[in-house]
Amino acid sequence: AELKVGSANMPPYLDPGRDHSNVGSQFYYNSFDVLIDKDSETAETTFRPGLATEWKLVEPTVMELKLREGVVFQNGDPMTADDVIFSLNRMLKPTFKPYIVRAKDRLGNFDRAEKVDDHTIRIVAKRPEPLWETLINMQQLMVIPEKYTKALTGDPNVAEDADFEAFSLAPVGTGPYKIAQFVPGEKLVWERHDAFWGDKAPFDKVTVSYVPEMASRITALKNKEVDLITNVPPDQLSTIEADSNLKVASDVTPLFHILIFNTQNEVMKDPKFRQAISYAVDRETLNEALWLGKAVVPSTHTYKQFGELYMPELKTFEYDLEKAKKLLAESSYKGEEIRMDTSAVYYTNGLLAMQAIAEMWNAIGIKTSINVDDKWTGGDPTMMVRNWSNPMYFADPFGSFGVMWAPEGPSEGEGRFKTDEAYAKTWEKFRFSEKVEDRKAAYAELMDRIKQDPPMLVLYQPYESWAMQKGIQWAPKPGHIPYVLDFRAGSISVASN
Amino acid sequence: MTMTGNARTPLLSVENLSVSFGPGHTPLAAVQDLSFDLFAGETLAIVGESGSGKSVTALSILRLIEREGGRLDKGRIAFRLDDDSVVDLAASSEAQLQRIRGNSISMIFQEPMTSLNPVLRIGDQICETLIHHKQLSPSQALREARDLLDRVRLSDPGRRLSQYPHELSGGMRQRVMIAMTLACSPRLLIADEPTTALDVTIQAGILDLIRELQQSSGTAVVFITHDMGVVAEIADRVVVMRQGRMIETADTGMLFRQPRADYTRQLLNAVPKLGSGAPVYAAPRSTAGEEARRREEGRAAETVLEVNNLVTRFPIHKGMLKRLVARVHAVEDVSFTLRAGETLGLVGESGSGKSTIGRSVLKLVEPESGRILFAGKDLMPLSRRHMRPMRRDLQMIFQDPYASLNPRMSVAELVTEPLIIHTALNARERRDMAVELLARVRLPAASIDRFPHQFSGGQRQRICIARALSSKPRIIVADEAVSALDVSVQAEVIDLMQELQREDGIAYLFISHDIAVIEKMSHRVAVLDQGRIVEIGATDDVLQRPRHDYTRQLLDAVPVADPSRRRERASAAQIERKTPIRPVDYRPVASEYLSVGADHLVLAQ
Amino acid sequence: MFEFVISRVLRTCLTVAVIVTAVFFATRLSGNAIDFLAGEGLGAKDRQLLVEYYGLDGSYGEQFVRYIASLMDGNFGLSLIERRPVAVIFAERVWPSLQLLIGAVLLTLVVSVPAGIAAAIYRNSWIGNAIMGGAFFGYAIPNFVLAILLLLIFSFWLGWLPSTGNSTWLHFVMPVTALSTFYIAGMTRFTRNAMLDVLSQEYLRTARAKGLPERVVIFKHALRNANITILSVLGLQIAGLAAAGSVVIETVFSWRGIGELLVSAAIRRDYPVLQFGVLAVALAVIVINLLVDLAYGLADPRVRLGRNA
Amino acid sequence: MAKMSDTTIDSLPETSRSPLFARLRWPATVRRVWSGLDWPMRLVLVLGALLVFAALAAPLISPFEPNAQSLLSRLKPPVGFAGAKVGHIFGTDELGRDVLSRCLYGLQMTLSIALSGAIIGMLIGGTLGLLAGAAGGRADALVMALVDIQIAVPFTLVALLAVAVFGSDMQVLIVVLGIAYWEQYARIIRGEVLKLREMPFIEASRAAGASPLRIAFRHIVPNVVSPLVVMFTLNFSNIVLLESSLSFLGLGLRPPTATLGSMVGIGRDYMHTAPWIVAAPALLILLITFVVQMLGDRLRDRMDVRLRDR
Ligand SMILES: Nc1ncnc2c1ncn2[C@@H]1O[C@H](COP(=O)(O)OP(=O)(O)OP(=O)(O)O)[C@@H](O)[C@H]1O
Ligand SMILES: Nc1ncnc2c1ncn2[C@@H]1O[C@H](COP(=O)(O)OP(=O)(O)OP(=O)(O)O)[C@@H](O)[C@H]1O
Ligand SMILES: [Mg+2]
Ligand SMILES: [Mg+2]
Repeated sequence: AELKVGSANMPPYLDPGRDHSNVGSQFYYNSFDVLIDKDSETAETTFRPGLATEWKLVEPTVMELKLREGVVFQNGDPMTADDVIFSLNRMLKPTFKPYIVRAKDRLGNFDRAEKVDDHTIRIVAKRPEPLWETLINMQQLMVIPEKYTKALTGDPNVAEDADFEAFSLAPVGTGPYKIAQFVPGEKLVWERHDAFWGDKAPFDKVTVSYVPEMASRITALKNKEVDLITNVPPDQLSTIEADSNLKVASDVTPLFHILIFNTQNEVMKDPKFRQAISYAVDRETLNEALWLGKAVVPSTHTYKQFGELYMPELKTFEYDLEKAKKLLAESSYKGEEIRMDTSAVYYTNGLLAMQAIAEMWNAIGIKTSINVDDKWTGGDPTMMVRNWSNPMYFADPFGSFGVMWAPEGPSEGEGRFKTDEAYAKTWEKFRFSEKVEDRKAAYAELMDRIKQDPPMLVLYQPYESWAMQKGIQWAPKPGHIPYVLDFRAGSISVASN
Repeated sequence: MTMTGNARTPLLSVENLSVSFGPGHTPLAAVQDLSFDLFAGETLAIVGESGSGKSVTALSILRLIEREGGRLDKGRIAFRLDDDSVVDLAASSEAQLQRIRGNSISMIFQEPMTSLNPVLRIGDQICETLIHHKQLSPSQALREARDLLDRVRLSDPGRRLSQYPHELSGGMRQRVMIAMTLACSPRLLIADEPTTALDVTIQAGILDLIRELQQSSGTAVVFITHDMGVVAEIADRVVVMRQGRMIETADTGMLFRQPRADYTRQLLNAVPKLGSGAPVYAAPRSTAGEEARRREEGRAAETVLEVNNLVTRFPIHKGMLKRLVARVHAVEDVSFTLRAGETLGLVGESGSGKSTIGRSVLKLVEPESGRILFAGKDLMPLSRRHMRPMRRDLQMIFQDPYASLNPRMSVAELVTEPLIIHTALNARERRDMAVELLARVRLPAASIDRFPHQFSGGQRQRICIARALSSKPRIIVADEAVSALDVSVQAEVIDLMQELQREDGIAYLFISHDIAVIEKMSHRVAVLDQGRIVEIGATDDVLQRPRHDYTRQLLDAVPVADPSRRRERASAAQIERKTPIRPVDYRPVASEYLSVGADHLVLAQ
Repeated sequence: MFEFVISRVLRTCLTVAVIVTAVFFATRLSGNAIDFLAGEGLGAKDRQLLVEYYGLDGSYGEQFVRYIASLMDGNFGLSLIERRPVAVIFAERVWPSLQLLIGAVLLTLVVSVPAGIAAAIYRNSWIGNAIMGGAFFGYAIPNFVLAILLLLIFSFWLGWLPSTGNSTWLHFVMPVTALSTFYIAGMTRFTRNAMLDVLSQEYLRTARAKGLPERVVIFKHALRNANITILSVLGLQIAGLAAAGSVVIETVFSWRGIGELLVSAAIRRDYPVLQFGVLAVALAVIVINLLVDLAYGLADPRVRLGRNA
Repeated sequence: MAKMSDTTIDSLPETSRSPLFARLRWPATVRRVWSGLDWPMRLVLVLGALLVFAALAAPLISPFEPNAQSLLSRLKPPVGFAGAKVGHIFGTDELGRDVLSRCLYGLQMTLSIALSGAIIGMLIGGTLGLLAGAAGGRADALVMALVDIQIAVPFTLVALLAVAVFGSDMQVLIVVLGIAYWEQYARIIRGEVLKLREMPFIEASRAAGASPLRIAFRHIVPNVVSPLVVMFTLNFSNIVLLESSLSFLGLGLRPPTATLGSMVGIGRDYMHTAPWIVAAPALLILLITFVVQMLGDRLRDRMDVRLRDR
């Protein structure tokens, strides 16, 4: 059987290690495996064997993993411990610059991976790690073949930069689908990997083609040119629902649309001003108007998937017009124009929300201008407000808030967010405390700091929809990171009619 | 609609033809109630001034007038076909007409330059008639076309077939047109001013050709012209038209001897006739002060312009590197003088360098060498900027009055422009000046705020003259100043110019290809051939006692408006134009003149 | 002829050199590519690391020298985003674009020339008015509106035509129609005017006076002359199409062509792709113009002779 | 002044031309011009007048603020359809703004952008064309080289880069749209000037002693005005279309400011669900281009003497 997908996005390259975008994350799970897999059926975290069949801590800083036997890469090479070590160390001890800049936020605590024997490896951390499985489950640590990669260009025994570049155009993994054809920005064709170690893929072939225009995507679906399409904005759901041959699968995604504020900008410096503009955003109305009320408006930066660390009781972000006006009056704001940067189409309803928020701010006397530009301005000192997303890279506050807002993390690195020693201390507790309660308390403390001196405002968890032919059984799974198109056995089926 | 006829019946019989243009409620009648007959083998000339309906008549016969937006209001055009059946062309179907056009009736148009399709080969254009009407195969047609070109005495007919119109000269093109019309041996040939655009020598050739062909094939000809000389040369019978109506019709001889209608008489009188004598030169009276100044400067009192050994060449560049590949020797070693109040006529064929002399003298083109002394001052070394103040005294009138008036300027602006350039005037003075100038050329003062397109051709030329007069120049170069005008208007304008000359003592350099006009206007005349003056002297001397072969040839070719003096000509005069284009290394010889009389010089041959 | 070729080549080189230089500096002025391709959440040091890795370091002058040097080696560089040779990326896109272009040009010619001729001949009857009305309409509608409208009608509602891809001729119907409508409209009007111009020429009267049927008069005598002017405009239109015309259509119909590639490269500041693209398009346009000039020479004997003599 | 001959104002004595008098005579002139027009032309003029009026009067006749949102009544259909909201005759858009009001303001914006853009293009192209034609030589070669370049570079890219470098302000957009077609003006005007240069009246004025400046400004410029005007009208509608294409590509004015083009560009996503968002501005674009094209065509026919006489 063949499945045809019309996708709103198509990545320029496919390398699970290098990529941390919401675009690529759609595709890796079908072709690559991690050592420690996760049950994606539920939002709760249940780890299960992946390419490793068992794992244990041999020391607080060393985890030993037993590798599954008989795993074969899609190019026919058997998977060995060397491949795994190569895959892990390419991220843990990176030489390739695009890996270097991405690995340290998440994988900074891991020192190296070592081979113990042909079926056993060890991962060595720098200090005791509370999130072993969670981190090993990450997309960045998916396994790729060593020999194949090194031989792609130049010296077949050395991993040059060019090898990694070449790999990202012809990626090979151990997952149930092999990438038979990949034309960057155009299409991706999967074929079943017959030697896959687990349940065989349900389709002989899956073709994902890039259909950027929304109208065209819906038309292609309705016209039966494709079986499934991604990114159906809420406003279009009625069209799909009106057609008895089609259906929609939707869910809130573990990702926050947020606004980031430049705390270092002259105009934005006063925390009161930033509090004021946060209080002035009526997120419930945005939800009601733009998301049919189906998005989730959180009170703080937290997801159900966090398990014990899910803390909806925190009230970090609230709507209170009176407070907003009061704070604004007290703040240093003197009627300057607030530039609101947004990319044109990247986030569903992104531009609409930006315009609506601008109106809300205008209503309390703030001047705004909307700057539509695909250029990333997060590191630009003139940036004031920008929309962004905080995806859940892994199911822990560290995997979402943590990655972005760590001391010396990306936000601080860009100079729009400044932490002090106290913040760093709390952060340490949150990141490395062994006890969950300690981490929880530290996180609550961090959220309070965010509330007092907001560098951002969480808007909502978007309600994302996929549309498909009636006969297809597919839905986004709560256990995955955002946007994963999981076409593995058990995740999708076609009613034969 | 066919009727039977016999040999007595005319070939073509136009009865009560009326044609009009424009919308139904305000029609403009172009031809009214016109009737005439034409018998086989006869030549009928239709004459009349511009706009009198000659062309409309011609086009009506072929029923092409509807295409131009005209309407046949009434009338019959009976035409006798090969089988002696008679059809009324006015009531024929398009299909029927297509069988007749180009087959039984063909037509030659006025403009040889634009009447041939520029993107089709000559051969193709001739052949298509043959293929269409005679159902010849392409190769047969081509052979036939070759014979036709041979018949019209085109040199190298084989090669011509594969040439395009722009590769041929005007005379050659007109021959091609004639060859085309002859292709199917038509019973009727309509020629609408077939020679008006051509030089006299070429015209003579074409006329000979038509006559000869007519004699050999018995074709009847309708010959449209406004040149009474041509009529006298070629026509058996004449129809005179005016404002769409037939004024008179008669045998050619009768008409010239005893014109009945006043209008015909006027027309005949207005025709400048060669040999009627040149004007007499009288030095202008001049003010005492001027006289004194002249004496002081110690010059021959009356010479305002002296041109010595003037040479003007145009380089021809080719390619990216703009390599010089040849030169046009447009003016070659020309010398002459011009006195105040005198007119020097420059005559010659097209391309002989008349205009270039005029423009060189005014330094509108940069001469290569020579001296141009204006009132004793050499203009040659003056830069463009330094030349500008001199232009106050040196003005020019051009051939096409419409084109030489900026369509977006009012008459007041136009007329006073030269003055404005050289003096400062306020609006009031300017207006007064304009009114005064218009009065001098006899235009109503009311026309001051109008624009050029609101005038007739003759009026426009008056505006041009007024304009030239405005800065009170001492010399006016008149380049074909009357050539575009109808004979009667031409006569008026010439009178006006002469009158102004008498009043102001202006000297004219009068350029024309029409020898009769030159004779009427000039005190002295210079005959040009390929950039050189071949003969120069007092007008009567040169025209009545020509000494140079070329002058004689030229005079010979001029049609004389007197059928009794119709001459037997040596057939097929020279038709190909001589070219002044010479290779880069060409070294012209200096002009040497023989004096053959008082002030009468002839180029040594 | 030889000189003509040399001068054309020199002119082309000059034009291309100016374009390459201008595009190089204009793109750099418009922001550092890093901020478009990998910018989010990078500290200053990491950013610098990537800037170096992508070869975006050094002054613009240095970068330009590097760029020219690699151009001289025939190396057009790697796409910053896809990390593939830009020539390869273009090679993938050329054929689809060309198909669209050829389709549009053919459709334009096939529809607009007869329509223009008819509009000229019947200029005072309802036929002429109807044609010109249609031309006005086609000229006035934004092409993406037309494209989406077609998409809605023929794919979404009627389900007759496929909406994405380019595998069968059916796929061509809508994109080619949407792309050429504007040009058809323009050409129809232009052809009409050119024909009207020619129809008033005296040589047509000559042709009619020869008794040729109207068909021959129009199609042989008139059209051949009108062609000369039509050609000149056609050349400009093809050049325009090649240069930019199709982005919108390519986007709507998910047609992977040059236009879409260029615009997305510009939006994402994929300099090497952009530079190569502009170079390629400029050369294509120049070649098209050259071909049109040659065709012009063929169509008009006056030009032909003037040039070679 | 001259005698009274016909009824035109020009021929009346100066003294009788009081303002009141002029006002009284005005309608007569208008009526005379009007009666000389055929019905399609009248229709076009009426439509054009309506468009201009609607644009100018937008602040007066708009029922709502163009940017006033009403998030909870988004995408309401026009009056007469189920679910319509009172007052919103053309319905509401994706942020609950009144489509009619946005159309009116968008019309104003579009017309002013197109007008300014067309003027800029005309000034640049006209000047360069004039220069190239009149001066010839190097200047001509330079301008023609620029034309070559302009033709060879995809314009969307120029627009993109300009917007990227200078931001998507109205001024930037106007300039970008202005330079989009300068090369057409330049080519046409250059051709006209080359033709004019050969006209005898130019030589006549040189013979009269006119300086090059006088020839350029008194003789050449007035004569290229009519082709310029024709070009201008034809370009105007092209600019309207180009602006909408740029909006489609996300290069239009920054929101919330509406142009007709940006309304269509953004509204396209709602063609399935809320077609009125696109329909109203798209129809207006159609109308503008239609009116302007008709005017341009007529003007051209008028100015081509040969066509006029047939
Ligand atoms: N196509 C036309 N439309 C309107 N009026 C026309 C047209 N052709 C000719 N006329 C008018 O018909 C009248 C006769 O014109 P016609 O061309 O027959 O004059 P003509 O005697 O041939 O003059 P010429 O010697 O200048 O050729 C003129 O008043 C002219 O303006
Ligand atoms: N600007 C120019 N460049 C090149 N050749 C020229 C130029 N002007 C005139 N000539 C050539 O110089 C020669 C003389 O031309 P000129 O115009 O003086 O002749 P003309 O006697 O006035 O002819 P016509 O009776 O046709 O006006 C011709 O061969 C013409 O082609
Ligand atoms: Mg005539
Ligand atoms: Mg001359």
